Amino acid sequence: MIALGVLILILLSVIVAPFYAHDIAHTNPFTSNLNGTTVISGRTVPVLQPNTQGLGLGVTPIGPTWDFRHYFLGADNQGRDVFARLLYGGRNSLFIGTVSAIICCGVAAVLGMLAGYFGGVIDWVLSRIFDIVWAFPVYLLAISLSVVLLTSGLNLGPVHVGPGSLWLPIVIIAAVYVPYVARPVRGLTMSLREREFIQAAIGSGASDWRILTKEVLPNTLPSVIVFFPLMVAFNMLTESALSFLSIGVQPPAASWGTIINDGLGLLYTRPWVALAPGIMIVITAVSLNILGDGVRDAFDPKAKLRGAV
Amino acid sequence: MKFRSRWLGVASASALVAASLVTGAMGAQASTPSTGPALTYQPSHAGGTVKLLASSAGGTLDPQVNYTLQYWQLYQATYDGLVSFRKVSGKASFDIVPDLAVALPKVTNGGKTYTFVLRKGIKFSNGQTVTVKDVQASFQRLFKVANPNAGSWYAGIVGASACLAKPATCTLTGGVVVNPSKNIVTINLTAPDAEFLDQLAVPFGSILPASTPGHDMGTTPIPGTGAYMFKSDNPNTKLVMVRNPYFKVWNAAAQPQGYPKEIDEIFSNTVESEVTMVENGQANWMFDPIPSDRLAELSNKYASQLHVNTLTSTWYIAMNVNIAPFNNLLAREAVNYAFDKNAAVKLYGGTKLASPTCQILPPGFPGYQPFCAFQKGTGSTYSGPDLAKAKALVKKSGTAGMSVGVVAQTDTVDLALGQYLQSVLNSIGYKATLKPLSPNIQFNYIQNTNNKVQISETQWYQDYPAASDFLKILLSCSQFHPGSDNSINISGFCNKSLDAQMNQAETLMLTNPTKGNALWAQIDKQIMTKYAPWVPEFNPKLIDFISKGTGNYQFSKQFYMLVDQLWVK
Amino acid sequence: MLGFIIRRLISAILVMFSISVLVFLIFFATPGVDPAARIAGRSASPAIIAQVRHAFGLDRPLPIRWALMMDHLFIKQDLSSYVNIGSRVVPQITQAAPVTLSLVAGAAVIWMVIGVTGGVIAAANRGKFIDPVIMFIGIAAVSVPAYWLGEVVNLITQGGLHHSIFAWVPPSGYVPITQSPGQWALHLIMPWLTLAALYAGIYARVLRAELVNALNEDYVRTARAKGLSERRILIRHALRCSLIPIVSLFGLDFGALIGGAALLTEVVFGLPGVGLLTYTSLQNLDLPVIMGAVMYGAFFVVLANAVVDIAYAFLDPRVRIA
Amino acid sequence: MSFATRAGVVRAVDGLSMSVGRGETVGIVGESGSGKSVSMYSILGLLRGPNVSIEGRVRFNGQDILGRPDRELRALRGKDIAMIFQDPMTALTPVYTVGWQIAEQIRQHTDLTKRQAHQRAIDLLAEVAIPDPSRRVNQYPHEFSGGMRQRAMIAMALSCEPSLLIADEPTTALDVTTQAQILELLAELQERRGSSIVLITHDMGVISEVADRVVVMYAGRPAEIGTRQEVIREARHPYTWGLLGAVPRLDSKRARLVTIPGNPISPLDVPPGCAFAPRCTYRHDRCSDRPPMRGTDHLDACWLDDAEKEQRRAEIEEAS
Repeated sequence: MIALGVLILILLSVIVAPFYAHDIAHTNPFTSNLNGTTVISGRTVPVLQPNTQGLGLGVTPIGPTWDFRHYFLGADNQGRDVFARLLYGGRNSLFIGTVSAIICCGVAAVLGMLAGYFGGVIDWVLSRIFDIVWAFPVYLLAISLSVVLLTSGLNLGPVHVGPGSLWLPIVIIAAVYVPYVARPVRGLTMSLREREFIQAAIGSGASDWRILTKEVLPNTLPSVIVFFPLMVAFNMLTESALSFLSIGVQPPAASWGTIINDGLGLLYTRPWVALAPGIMIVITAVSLNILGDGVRDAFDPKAKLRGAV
Repeated sequence: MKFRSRWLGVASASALVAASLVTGAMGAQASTPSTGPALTYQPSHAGGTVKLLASSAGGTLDPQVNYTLQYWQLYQATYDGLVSFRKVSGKASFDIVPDLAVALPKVTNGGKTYTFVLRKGIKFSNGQTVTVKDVQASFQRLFKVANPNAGSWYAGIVGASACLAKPATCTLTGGVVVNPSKNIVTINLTAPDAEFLDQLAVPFGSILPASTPGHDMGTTPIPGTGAYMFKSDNPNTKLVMVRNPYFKVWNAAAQPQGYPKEIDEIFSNTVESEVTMVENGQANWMFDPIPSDRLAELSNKYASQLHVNTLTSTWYIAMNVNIAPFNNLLAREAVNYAFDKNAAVKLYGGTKLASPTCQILPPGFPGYQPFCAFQKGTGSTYSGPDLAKAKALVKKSGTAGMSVGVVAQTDTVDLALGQYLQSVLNSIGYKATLKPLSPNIQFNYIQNTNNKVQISETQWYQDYPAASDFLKILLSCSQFHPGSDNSINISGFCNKSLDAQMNQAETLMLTNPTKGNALWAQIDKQIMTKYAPWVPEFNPKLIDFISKGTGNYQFSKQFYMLVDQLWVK
Repeated sequence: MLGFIIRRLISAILVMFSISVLVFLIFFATPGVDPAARIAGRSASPAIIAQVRHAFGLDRPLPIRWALMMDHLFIKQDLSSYVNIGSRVVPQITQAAPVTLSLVAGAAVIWMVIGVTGGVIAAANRGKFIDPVIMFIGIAAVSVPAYWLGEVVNLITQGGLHHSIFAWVPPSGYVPITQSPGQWALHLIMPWLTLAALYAGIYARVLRAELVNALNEDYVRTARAKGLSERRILIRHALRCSLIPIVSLFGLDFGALIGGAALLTEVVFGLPGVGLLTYTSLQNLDLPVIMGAVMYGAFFVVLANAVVDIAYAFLDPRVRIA
Repeated sequence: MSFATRAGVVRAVDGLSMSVGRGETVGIVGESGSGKSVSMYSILGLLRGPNVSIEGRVRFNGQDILGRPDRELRALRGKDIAMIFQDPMTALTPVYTVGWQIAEQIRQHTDLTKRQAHQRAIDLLAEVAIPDPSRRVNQYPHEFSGGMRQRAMIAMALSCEPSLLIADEPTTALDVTTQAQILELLAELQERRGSSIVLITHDMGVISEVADRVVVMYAGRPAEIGTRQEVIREARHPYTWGLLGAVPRLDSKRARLVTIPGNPISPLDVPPGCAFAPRCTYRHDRCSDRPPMRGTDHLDACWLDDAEKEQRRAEIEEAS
């Protein structure tokens, strides 16, 4: 319950991101603000502060003001308001996590059901594909795909996804986790197929399509639903890792992972830039995991999904 | 020359020296600056191990193949050519001095024949004596191992075309002629070349044992003649150099005695940890640029261990003048007006580390005449951006609303500049996206016209202080090769009349450097004000951070810090 | 048994073959990567580029190039990098592997000890205060991105506190165990803990669930009726049975980590292991190294699968017969 | 005793009072969920967890053992009081050999060495008529058939010569022939060793064969207690009648089994009065109060007066 509350709170806060940026902080978190200034206790100070000591090398963005009206968590090296970016970044992180989980669970359910229901060649081909994806450690596969697709973009027939698009990480993350969900669904479908009611439906001459949608789907759906919150958490963590390696969400768009990456160069001087998004990821993932446990208890106490992380 | 990536060009003697060489070639013997300054050796500081840090290895260890600053810095202590750059601090480091040759060569036959007398009694680190046969074999090997510049610099040697066609059987007959009894090497060129000695003084011109196999030796060390020799090379952990047991000083200006007993270059560190290790005295020096967030800390706490050196280099934005929107002059001018060079300086580390520039040639360069075309004010120094004007120009050009892809490298500073550029482009009415690529790829990627790069972040470090090194190499028609990864004229800028002026300036340099440089200055100004293919950003400086107690920091303009001269004792 | 091994072998070869083809195709479909031009160097003349192209077999049809690459990688073992010219792929991997092995083995010991202890304590105290506390810590550990945790560890140990309580923490990097076992461990302790956190969380949670299931089994009731102590029942009966799934999980995780999945930890702590090698080669689009590293990784994953199957047979007498 | 569950406190066993004499066999019978097993588990402290509370008194050899520290109970369990469980498939730890598991119990309660315990395990297996015991002793439970597993369980239970053996549905999971063999084995062993047996079952047929005295339980409460003769021949409680009717008898001429209407009630909603009332054909107004156990040796908890019980029973026998 607390977990759900926290999630809703995070969701609300990222929803109000534009309002916050526009009406409270008066900042555009996607535009560099290298020559910007802000007012702190009556004094106008530059957002990027030149070093005046020693040899005078280096320029450091201002640190946290702990004042919600401007630079609550300080600025990044482009002079942008970190807190505003944090809220916007949450939108992308949650969006990518959720949408890729939907795609992943959807695709996996379909493939798993097809493989489990039809068996034979279809099953063999799909299972081998799962094996291959499985033999690739998840992160390596995701990174390989990201590096390549970031260079070329993704062309799926008529659909072209540009290198900077959010859909790139979504598709990649969804794809790499498909076997993790598809395998259990396949197993479940195979055991369902042996059950009387399906055999009866087959015997009565119902079409495969009808059996799959009317009989198999309703019985596999609960276990897929059980996977869902955990999948969102995994996908969000994967997205953040890709973005951290700067092969996920592309600038100036932000996600929590990209902000951590931005903060890396400032780790020792302005640690909040990297700390804050990490804390947000942890809180969100913890809530999702707890929620996932709850959903599992409610739906299917025996289901087990293992972290591939 | 690229600083961080694998590309490195030749550093040449100053234009003046080059000119005098050619003059000398017309009959007289070249003046011999071999008696100039050299480092004096202080034996009390000898010993110890120097630990150098780098985030990654620099590639093959073969001096006739490797083209990185990272390893050229080490080759200065391990290999020798017939001639070499003077191993000292300061401007004199661009002088060419005799190395394995007794003296600078006699140039005859209208600048086409170079005659070297090889020193006697010098031994390779495997104990073999250096002979003229080794010299001849080394030149042949340049073609056998497909030296990157075999087809350009060394193509002028007689017999080179046959070698290029059939490298395996390269003999350079008539090109490199040796006389073992008199210890003389004669090199014949097909045409006079003012820069030939420079091309021999770089590591490509290293003399290696004749027995060295005719293929890239990779990580297998090849014996050399320097004060040190490579002992082992593991690209994932470290490279080890130890003293060459057969080394005796013959010309301290060319190959001085080194101090440390051993020099290690340790790889696979993160840049952050490199800083920490040097701070804590666990290593002596780091190769990689200091991350910007550590700069303030270092400059306040470790000021005495930082060495800031001026480099003649320009960081710039290359706009592709052949595809939309930057095939439109107004659009290019707009970006020049909009991009705030002062902001870019901040991203590089502040005004102490870089100064904004509006032109191609860096300050202090031959032919440098300050001017600033696109800015808020009117002076010859940069005063600030004019966003309103930029927006108006974009509107006028009819390119507003177009999509623009910015290609930058993934390292911190370049990426930050890329992000800023993207933000600027968006603010003047384009739809900009950013494509960060690994430093290893980006430089080739932006050169190849097949990749349709519209605008990119890049930089150029001088090969040698001659205006042609910037203007001709980066912006002449001959350097533009559509569809090739090796098309250094990234903007694809080609103007026949400017090309003619460049050729004229080059010829002038041989006879009247003052007039020649004046013409280069004019070309610099014309290219920027009339065509604006670039947005020049700033001229950076180089910082070396050495650990406490590391002594005798010497900065050669050619090879940068002289690693073998460091004191750790 | 022989049939089992042969079946395993065939499926492993099939998987690795597919991966090699996949990697090969992906990378040759990527624009902007002409290895010949990169190898030849700047301002290389067309003749030089052609020579390089021919020398590297880049002018042959793709299937032949694939076969050549496999030949150089597996049979001649002299495949070399396109970026670090002359640097051979196989030695690069064999040098990186001990680093990864050191990292993963150390972390595995830590996570097994913490995970198993945590899981056992939680299961033994289910319903009491300590159980949800351990489980929450477990969830938190699973939810922390490893790379971020690594950065936070760096911030703490290398930043402000480096000059006081964390002065003993060396800078990141790797010291071979053959060179100095003490320094080896000292350099790896933080990476170990960072990598172990996630898995300790997973294992504690999985083990607790298994143990709670086991403690409801009839054989536990039998053991109680025999008059055994709770401790003995938990350890010798419930844990012994629950460890079977844990061990199989461990095998798969260990295989994947050795195969390169510890990449983020290696990146953050600058450990020159297989993960870092793969990542750098991917960034450089250095196909030979990518190919070598991915093959290596896939090999360990496939191997781990096989080992787990065999280990199962040893651990679970029910499988041994069947 | 009661369980606290999410749905509220459950009284699993309520008001049970019984005794087992030396060498005697007491059968506890009832449908599943009637609290038969739970009552025995609670005696031995096998039910644990903070949600369980047990009230009452358990005396063994004159000593009160309920609520004793687990350590003391442990010394009792497996040594003086041993148990055999219903499902021999799952009641043995799958990853240890049968011999190991028997030896474990022996070593827990005696000072025998590993080797001696192992030998003892072989002897015990022989005693329960497992062929080739020296080979079988090193096999795993899954290599045993169901009946053999149950024999192994019995061997284990007997390993420390307990004075009380609690057999929890020992034959339910077995086929009829094996059932008979196991019961025979139990009877034989009891005769030989003179230990007392509590036999928990839902099968009146089993009871009628081996029990000296019988306790009939319903919804955690005793319904009827008496000697085998009394309960089987002169059953007084309508529930017992139902159970008896549910025994298929070959000698019976009746066409179909008399079954008890409805399902056993959930322990969660035991009515305030007579627990059996909702399913009872003879329920009347008094049944809204809880009936006490009435009688001297032959006890029962039913509000019907004796005459009426007699009459109803006769009617049922007539009908069958």
